[in-house]
Amino acid sequence: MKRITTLLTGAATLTVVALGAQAETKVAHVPGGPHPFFADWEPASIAAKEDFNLGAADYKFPQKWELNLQNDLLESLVTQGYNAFAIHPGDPVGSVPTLNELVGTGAPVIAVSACVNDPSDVSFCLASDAGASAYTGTKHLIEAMGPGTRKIAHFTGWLVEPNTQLRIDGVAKAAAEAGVEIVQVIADIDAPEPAEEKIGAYLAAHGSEIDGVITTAWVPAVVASNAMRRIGDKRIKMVAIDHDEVVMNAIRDGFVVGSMLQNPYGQAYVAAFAADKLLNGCEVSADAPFTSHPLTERFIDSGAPYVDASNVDTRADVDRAMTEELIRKVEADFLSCN
Amino acid sequence: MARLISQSDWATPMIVAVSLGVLISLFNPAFLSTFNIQVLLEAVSINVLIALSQMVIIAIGQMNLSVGALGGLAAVIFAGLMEVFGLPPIVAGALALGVGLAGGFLNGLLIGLTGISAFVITLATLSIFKGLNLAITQAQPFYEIPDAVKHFGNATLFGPFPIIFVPAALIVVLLVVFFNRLPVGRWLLAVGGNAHSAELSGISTAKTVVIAHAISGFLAACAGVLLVARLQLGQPTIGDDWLIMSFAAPIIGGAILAGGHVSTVATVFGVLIVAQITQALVLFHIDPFFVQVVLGLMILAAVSVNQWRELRMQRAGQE
Amino acid sequence: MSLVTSDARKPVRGPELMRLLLTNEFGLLLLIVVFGALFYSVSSGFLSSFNLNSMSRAAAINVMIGFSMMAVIATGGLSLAVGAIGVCSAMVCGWLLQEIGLPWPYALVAAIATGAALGAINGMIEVKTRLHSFIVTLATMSLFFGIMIFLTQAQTYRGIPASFVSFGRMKVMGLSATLGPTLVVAVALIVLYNFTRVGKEMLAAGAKPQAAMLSGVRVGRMIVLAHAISGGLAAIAALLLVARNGAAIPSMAGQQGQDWLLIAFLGPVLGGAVLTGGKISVVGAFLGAVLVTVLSNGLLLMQIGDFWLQATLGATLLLAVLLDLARRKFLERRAQ
Amino acid sequence: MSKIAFETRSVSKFFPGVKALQGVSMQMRGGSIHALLGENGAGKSTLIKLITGVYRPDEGQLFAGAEPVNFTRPHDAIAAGVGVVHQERNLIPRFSVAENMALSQLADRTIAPIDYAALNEQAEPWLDMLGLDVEPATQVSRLSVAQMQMVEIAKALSQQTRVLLLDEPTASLTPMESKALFDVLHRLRDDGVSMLFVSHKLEEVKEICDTVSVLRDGVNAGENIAMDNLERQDLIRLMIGREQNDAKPRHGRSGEQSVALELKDVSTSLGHKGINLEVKRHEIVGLYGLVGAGRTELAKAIMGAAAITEGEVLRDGQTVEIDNPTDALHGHRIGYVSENRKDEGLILEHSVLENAGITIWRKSANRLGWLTGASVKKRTVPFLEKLAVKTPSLNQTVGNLSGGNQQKIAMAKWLAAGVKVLIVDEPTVGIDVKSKAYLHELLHELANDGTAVLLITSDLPEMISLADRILVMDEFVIKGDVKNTGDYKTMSQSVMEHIHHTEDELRRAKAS
Repeated sequence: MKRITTLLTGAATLTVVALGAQAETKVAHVPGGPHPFFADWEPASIAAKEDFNLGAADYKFPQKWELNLQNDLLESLVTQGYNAFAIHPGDPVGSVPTLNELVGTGAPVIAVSACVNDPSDVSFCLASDAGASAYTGTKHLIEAMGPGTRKIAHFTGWLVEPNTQLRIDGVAKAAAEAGVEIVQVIADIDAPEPAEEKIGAYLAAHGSEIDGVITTAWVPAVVASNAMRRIGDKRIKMVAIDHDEVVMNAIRDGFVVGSMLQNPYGQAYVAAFAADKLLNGCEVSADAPFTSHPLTERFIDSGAPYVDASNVDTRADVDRAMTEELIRKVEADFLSCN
Repeated sequence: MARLISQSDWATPMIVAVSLGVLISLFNPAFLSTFNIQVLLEAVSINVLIALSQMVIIAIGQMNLSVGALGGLAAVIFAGLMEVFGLPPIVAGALALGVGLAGGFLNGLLIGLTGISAFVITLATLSIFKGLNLAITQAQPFYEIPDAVKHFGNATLFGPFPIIFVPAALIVVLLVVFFNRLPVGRWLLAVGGNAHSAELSGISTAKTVVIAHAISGFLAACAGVLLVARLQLGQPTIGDDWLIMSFAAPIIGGAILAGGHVSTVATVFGVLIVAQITQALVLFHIDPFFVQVVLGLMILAAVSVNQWRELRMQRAGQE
Repeated sequence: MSLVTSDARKPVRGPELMRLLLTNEFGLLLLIVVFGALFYSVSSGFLSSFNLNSMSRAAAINVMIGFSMMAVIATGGLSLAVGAIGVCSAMVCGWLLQEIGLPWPYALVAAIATGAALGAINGMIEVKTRLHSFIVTLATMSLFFGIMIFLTQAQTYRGIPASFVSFGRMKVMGLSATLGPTLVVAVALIVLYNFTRVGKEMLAAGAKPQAAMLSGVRVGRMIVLAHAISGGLAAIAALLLVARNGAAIPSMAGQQGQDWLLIAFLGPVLGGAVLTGGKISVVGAFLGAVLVTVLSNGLLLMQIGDFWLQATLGATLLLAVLLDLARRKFLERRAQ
Repeated sequence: MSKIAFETRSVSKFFPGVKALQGVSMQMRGGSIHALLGENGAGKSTLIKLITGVYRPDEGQLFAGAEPVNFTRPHDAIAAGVGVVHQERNLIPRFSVAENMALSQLADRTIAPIDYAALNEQAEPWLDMLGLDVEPATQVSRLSVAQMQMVEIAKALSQQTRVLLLDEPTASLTPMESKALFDVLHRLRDDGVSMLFVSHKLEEVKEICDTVSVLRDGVNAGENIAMDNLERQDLIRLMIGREQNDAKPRHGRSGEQSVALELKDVSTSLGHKGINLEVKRHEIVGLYGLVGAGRTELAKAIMGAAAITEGEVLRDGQTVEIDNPTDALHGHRIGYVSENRKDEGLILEHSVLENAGITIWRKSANRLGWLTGASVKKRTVPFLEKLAVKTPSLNQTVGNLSGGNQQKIAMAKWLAAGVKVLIVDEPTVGIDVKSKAYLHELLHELANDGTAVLLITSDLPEMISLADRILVMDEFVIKGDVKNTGDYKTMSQSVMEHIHHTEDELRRAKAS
């Protein structure tokens, strides 16, 4: 831990020396690929440019969800003159060398909405804890199902994505604690066609045997919400993830109990703020109160607010309050500026 | 009758598909539940269009890599026109199908006029179509799908028959007629079987190629539009995963990649085989980490049975 | 008259030069230069040492992936499983390094052998069942990738020696050191297909299996061998990616390794390989992959609206192919 | 004399660097059969392509009757009543006989549904007329080569053809089938159809044609000459510009030689039963039979491409098991020149050197498998030169060469490999007179030098002029063994007796 902090401080210092305090900040927000989850990143980057008086804050995304494409894009952005990065890493390990390379050019890099594995040169990771969020979501589901012997199914994303494993573990942990049986995990369905086919087939054959559904990836949440609406009897309880309109509407209409949010807008906005600070003389505090995370020891939990029918319509307020709280916390506790 | 079955090119895929169904339902009677059949038919309805869209191109001995990109483009155009311009579904749908037709037409024109391999051309247009999709959607789904369209994509006609089964079945019937009865359909097979002699008989290869690609584009667009109705949203990722599926079903159905021989009915059974395998994996609680392995083995098994029978028939024919 | 040797040796400069200018390889080179100049004039960063390094590294991997597909195309088949085989081999390498603690040279050899073995399995299934390689590799793609995911539980191996990782970042004369293995493989393939019996027999088997068989070529063996070579090359490509990423990651080639497919076909096909087999060009495949890399890198730099990038890439690709066609038509007409 | 049905007046056609035709004139008259002769490369195919609208002439004019015509595409020619039976197969294998025949009708329509019953009905009379006993609904891929040829003729005739071009129509037909074809052609002539007949078999040309035009190097070497006044030698002189003698029948010296290849009671997985056969060194053994008699299949079984299920194969007196052609070539020095040049004999898209060298790569490579062009050339060029292969360079794609040159290359690769037993399957199909004579001489020479040759051919004159003994095969069984006396009449009689005999048996068997 100490070694890492030293390294990090060194990198940050280098940055300052190399570029001087006058450098105009050009932040690039780079997601792993095109995905509706990042819809709020673009307005967030525009707002950040205004609010923090940045030289540029642009949302740039790889044309496909492919690690190599993201790496190519990041390298190209350096060539284009960007000097600060807020990145959703395509892979927690595979992205590290490229991110280190970016740091090597003097640019601060913040992992946003997903973390990279230690050791790495990124300043810190700003995200919701995927495992914890899945755990809490499952808790909410268990609560909604009420007492008795209960069985649930878990629909999740690509197995090759490491967060998937964290989520599977999180769900399993919550279920084990409450004595709930997970009868089926269906994975590799974070694309509309396979999700539709497999979720449909599963509910058709085994729908009567389960009491609850937890989804921990965007597309399965959307497809399963539609399926719940279609079944219509609201017997099976479901907790979703993220803020797709379909999911929100299903919550409003009572087909879905609630959803675990990740506040992508706030994450991107705050990351731009921190990156600018880091480029212009600030460092990550030596005694920053990082929380623990399976991947990294420099993790800032952006929270995983839970929405249900009661607060679904005021979701924007929830997000805004959280963003403000987060920015205050980052500035006060995690950055030290001279 | 027995002779008819044993000699027609769709017999083996049919036998495989039916026995697979029987096998699955023996182990899990829920497979034959109304709801499950409905889900199966929904999956088949759309996948059939994807597979046929590729099959039309296989018929002329080419490949169309842009099937998914074009279908996806049509899908988001359909959804986008309804959400952004508030067009009625019929108009939006017609325009989306028109885009598919035009995109396919463009493919065909480029291939027919330049003589560059279809593989290269459709690879390039794949990028163009997908790029247009991203440019239109900015990677965000369109959500405002009218209820009528949602209903169309999710309701059943009677029993387990979903409404979207109707257009799929209609297209299958049309294609069967097209390839077996219409001169223009025979052009495709003639060009695929022996382009030189087709040309000598006065069939224009370039024209045939354009027609085939236009049809392919149209079918891909149909699949895209139906998928929007079924998913109830215009996902920009629609079509990304179609390619492999689009080839697998026609080939399981016995289509020859070199061209000149395709069977619409066999392709339908090919789709059914793949859909049943996918369903079985879910039904039997296969460990998610093991799903891929089983899928690979089952595809191999399904085609091996087909191959084995074909070889036997060949041998029998020789004696 | 028996022409045989006399005409061939006549020093006819004009037609010789013309033939060279008409080659596909020359066309690709020309396109690379033209587009390179265009990109440089728009963004001087294009030839900056940072960009040259990242571009050459991407090219090294893309070329290798293309070679892997080309080896199978030579026999008239195709392999959808190149990505899956590559990832499996990389994971074997990662496992041997991290869990077994094998010295890295052994791990590399083992990984390449794994790739070759998996490729050979494809070849053997194809020969034994007489199924089209498309369908065989469609199934084995799922199979190999599935077994890998099952065994590794999708975990990443990051115990990669520092020397190996630093190789991924090393620069030689401004270009990435990863081009080294790619160039070595390219030379080896040129030798294989032009100066060895096995290479020639593979091409003959691909062009006309029946004729090759009756001329004493063991067609089945050649098909298995071609798949094995393809698997080995896929493994090398994956190892280059491991060096770049500093870890063996199951998702490095996307779901079932499908992310590799387009680039795998693009290089050889642009390079003039005939998909029905028997005709390939190593240099062409190399230049084809480089052209694609240059185009995608250059377009990124031109800062075309993000959302239009892919469409522009496709259109540029189309333009490149059409320009090449026009060039050849023009030269042919002049030659008359 | 009857009216002119079709005429080419001083037509020329140029390709980049090549004058394919220059100032060629020819008149075809109604109710007559006009022969078009010339060596391969003389311009016959180009002329046919001009007449059928595939190419357009660069100079000169075509006339249908007295009308000048300009065909821009094949369809125009068909519409003007010009039909053609091309040398290469031009049928769609997966289509039925009737549909293939009606293909050009289908090209005119788009969406009016096809009435297959009507097509079948339409096809029936033409098939009957040719005496072709197949259902119109049969898929073409199920037919024999000869039947496909007849279907092509039926197809051309069915298109209201008044001018019919036949490019090597008998190349793959047996004498009996050819005979049947000639009857049909005579009947058509009596009906007033004008026909152009292209063939390398001069006996046929003499027998059936009324007039002849000869091309040599793209120009007229003879124009509309009446056949009556011409002898075979005259035709050859016109074609090649000098006299040429046919190969004389051999007088084998093989009596006392050792047996190089022997089959004892061999049965194969392809259906051969109890085959006994021996070929001595210095000997040419002919294997005669109709198309489909099982000759090619037997050759492939000997080569190891099909399994031998019973009996034994002896090579130089030793029992051997040949598992595959690699084994046959490298282990036992047996070679096979395929009848199917396009698919089995050569790799058309590869170069001359690659094709000629394929059998000796293994020999030429060093221990590391390294192979240089020079070492392959050293072993192949002498044979290519000996066979007088005409090619602009060794890197030329074989597919661009004439059929004769292709066949020479297919032969050269086995000579280069130095095989001791050579199976030659239909070596001269579709090959011009000069190349044919060359190949005949070569086979003689080979046998004289000690090679054991098994010759498969359907061309009886060729068989009689080459073979020492003739085995007759029918229905995958050897029916007779005839010593070649060299006399065509008696030989053809005794050979045919064996086959007719079996046909009678067959008929009796069916009747009972």
